[in-house]
Amino acid sequence: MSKSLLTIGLSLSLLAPLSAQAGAKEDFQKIYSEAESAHKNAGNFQWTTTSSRLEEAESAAESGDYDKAKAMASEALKLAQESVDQREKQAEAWKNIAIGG
Amino acid sequence: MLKAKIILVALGAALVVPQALAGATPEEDRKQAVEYFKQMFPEVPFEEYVNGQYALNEDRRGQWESLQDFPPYEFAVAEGQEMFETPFANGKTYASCFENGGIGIRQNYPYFDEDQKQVMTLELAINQCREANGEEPLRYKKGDIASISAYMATTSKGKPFNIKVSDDPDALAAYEDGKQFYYSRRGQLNFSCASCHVQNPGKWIRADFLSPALGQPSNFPVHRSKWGELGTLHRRFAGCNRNVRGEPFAPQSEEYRNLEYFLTYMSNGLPVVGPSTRP
Amino acid sequence: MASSIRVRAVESGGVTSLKALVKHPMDSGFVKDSEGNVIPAHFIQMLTVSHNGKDVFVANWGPAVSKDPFLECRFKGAEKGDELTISWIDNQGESDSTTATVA
Amino acid sequence: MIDQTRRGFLKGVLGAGFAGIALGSGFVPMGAKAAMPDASNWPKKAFATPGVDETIAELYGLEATESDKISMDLPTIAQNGAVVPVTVETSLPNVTGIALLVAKNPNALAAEFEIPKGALPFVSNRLKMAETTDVVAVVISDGKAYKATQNVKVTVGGCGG
Repeated sequence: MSKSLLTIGLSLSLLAPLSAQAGAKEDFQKIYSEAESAHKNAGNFQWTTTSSRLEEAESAAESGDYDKAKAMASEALKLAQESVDQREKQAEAWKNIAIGG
Repeated sequence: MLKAKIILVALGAALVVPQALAGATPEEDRKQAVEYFKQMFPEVPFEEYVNGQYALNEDRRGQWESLQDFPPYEFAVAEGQEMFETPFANGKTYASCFENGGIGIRQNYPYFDEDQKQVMTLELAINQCREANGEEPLRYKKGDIASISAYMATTSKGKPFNIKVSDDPDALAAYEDGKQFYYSRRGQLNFSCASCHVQNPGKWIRADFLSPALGQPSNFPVHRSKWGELGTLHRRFAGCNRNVRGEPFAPQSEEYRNLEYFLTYMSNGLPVVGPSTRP
Repeated sequence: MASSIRVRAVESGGVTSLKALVKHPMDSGFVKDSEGNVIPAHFIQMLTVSHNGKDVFVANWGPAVSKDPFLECRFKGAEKGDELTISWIDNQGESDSTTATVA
Repeated sequence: MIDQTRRGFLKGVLGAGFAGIALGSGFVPMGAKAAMPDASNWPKKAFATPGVDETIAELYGLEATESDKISMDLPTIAQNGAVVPVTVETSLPNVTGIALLVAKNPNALAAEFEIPKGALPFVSNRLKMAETTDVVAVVISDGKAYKATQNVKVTVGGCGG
């Protein structure tokens, strides 16, 4: 094996974690902004659990832990989407249990 | 936003007019609610609903009664009276802002203010009175405003709630908005106010005993052992929302004022008994 | 400032029944505030009820008595119209006293 | 052993303390009395003792026997541990003291009442308790200690912040 190939191999292996890191940050930012907009879209059906995941994601990102930040943002997104579903469903569903209709 | 809501409600009203007899008006809603609870608790007299969970559970009632001969809110009520009677910097008092000098009027709140086009709660009126007289508004959840509101409630003790939803479509829209809020499931736990207080009153949820919807606002402001002090109805709303993991609204937000409007209308005919004590 | 003590005393059949409520935080010293600092113990240690200069009831309280403490006691010897003195002192040396007329 | 010695020693001190109070209340002039209660005899050590029997020994220098002549009125399930109403009444004769103890509190003694001649052996108070616990009422009658016990369930309740 030539020396240059080895060098390339080595530098690639060194670079890999760095590029993964860069990817995690972008992934986080994308998921976080989706989560944020879904949370907003929940209108007056926002969940406190979404808010707290968003906060945790933000503080993890601030400390550079993008894996955790991404995980928290993903949870926030899932919760926010459920809260949007709840809002949409309740627009009609409340009438089914309301006394007097 | 408000306009859109009005149009929607107007549409809704147009649609339900033919079924008006099936509970389309606030008064029909209220009558059906009274009937609903009468069937659920045939042995509980109507007037008892002001006592919430204590109307439904004897052991709890015993503990509550033992607090009543010297309730822990007595100091707050006395302070509320003192504040109510103390003139502002301009020499005027709260009495100048209210009908009958603010005495014996609790049962008329909240009402729909036709000029401001919004639900006027007693606490909002207290702060508007302060601001009209050059004073800083008070914070809405506890403290001075709860004490003043509690004092004003004592001057109305026993007077039946007389909440009016006029023909003004905005008033009806506010009522409907509050009604929708009460029955909508929210928060991660997916509970509505009604899940507990219409569908399951008289049952335990963990260590708490659920009160019926009827009469809920009539004992506020309330001294909760948990708080160790008086708190307003909107403080309680926020706590309930947070309990089901739903983001609470600001006290005196449009959401909570409309909710209070609906909920108090449901208690029409029941007397003002506030302040009271709760766990 | 209004008194920290509210009292009702009613005589019936020779026995006076007294109920008192005192405004006091009764901090146990075991609770932290919202910033995580321990709230120092602050509680009433002694409350006395006296009639004609003589103690008719004495309560020694610790921090396990509830906030805004309540006391009910009964004693003989007082008549309607008599004056009772209710006084307390706490662990920080604060105190208050009030009088009440037997009804 | 050490513990017993300590108790024996304190018994003596406390005995003297109580005699002091009894004498004091007889002779203190009216005016001084109304001004401010004298808390110098407040039983500090008894209020800092864990355990029911230990506290009774510390407070009265006595061992309490069960009595069915003490009636306690308190809830079986407290709606909030911060405010539990407790009422004690007894038909025992010549009562000079009543104490309320909460077994599971960090220090058991919650309140101690001196019952001068003329006062009825009755008291009502509101107490804090952190968890499900026995509440013990101690009554000093004819110089002897009697007690009654009742359990209170304390749940972390109070829906809504």
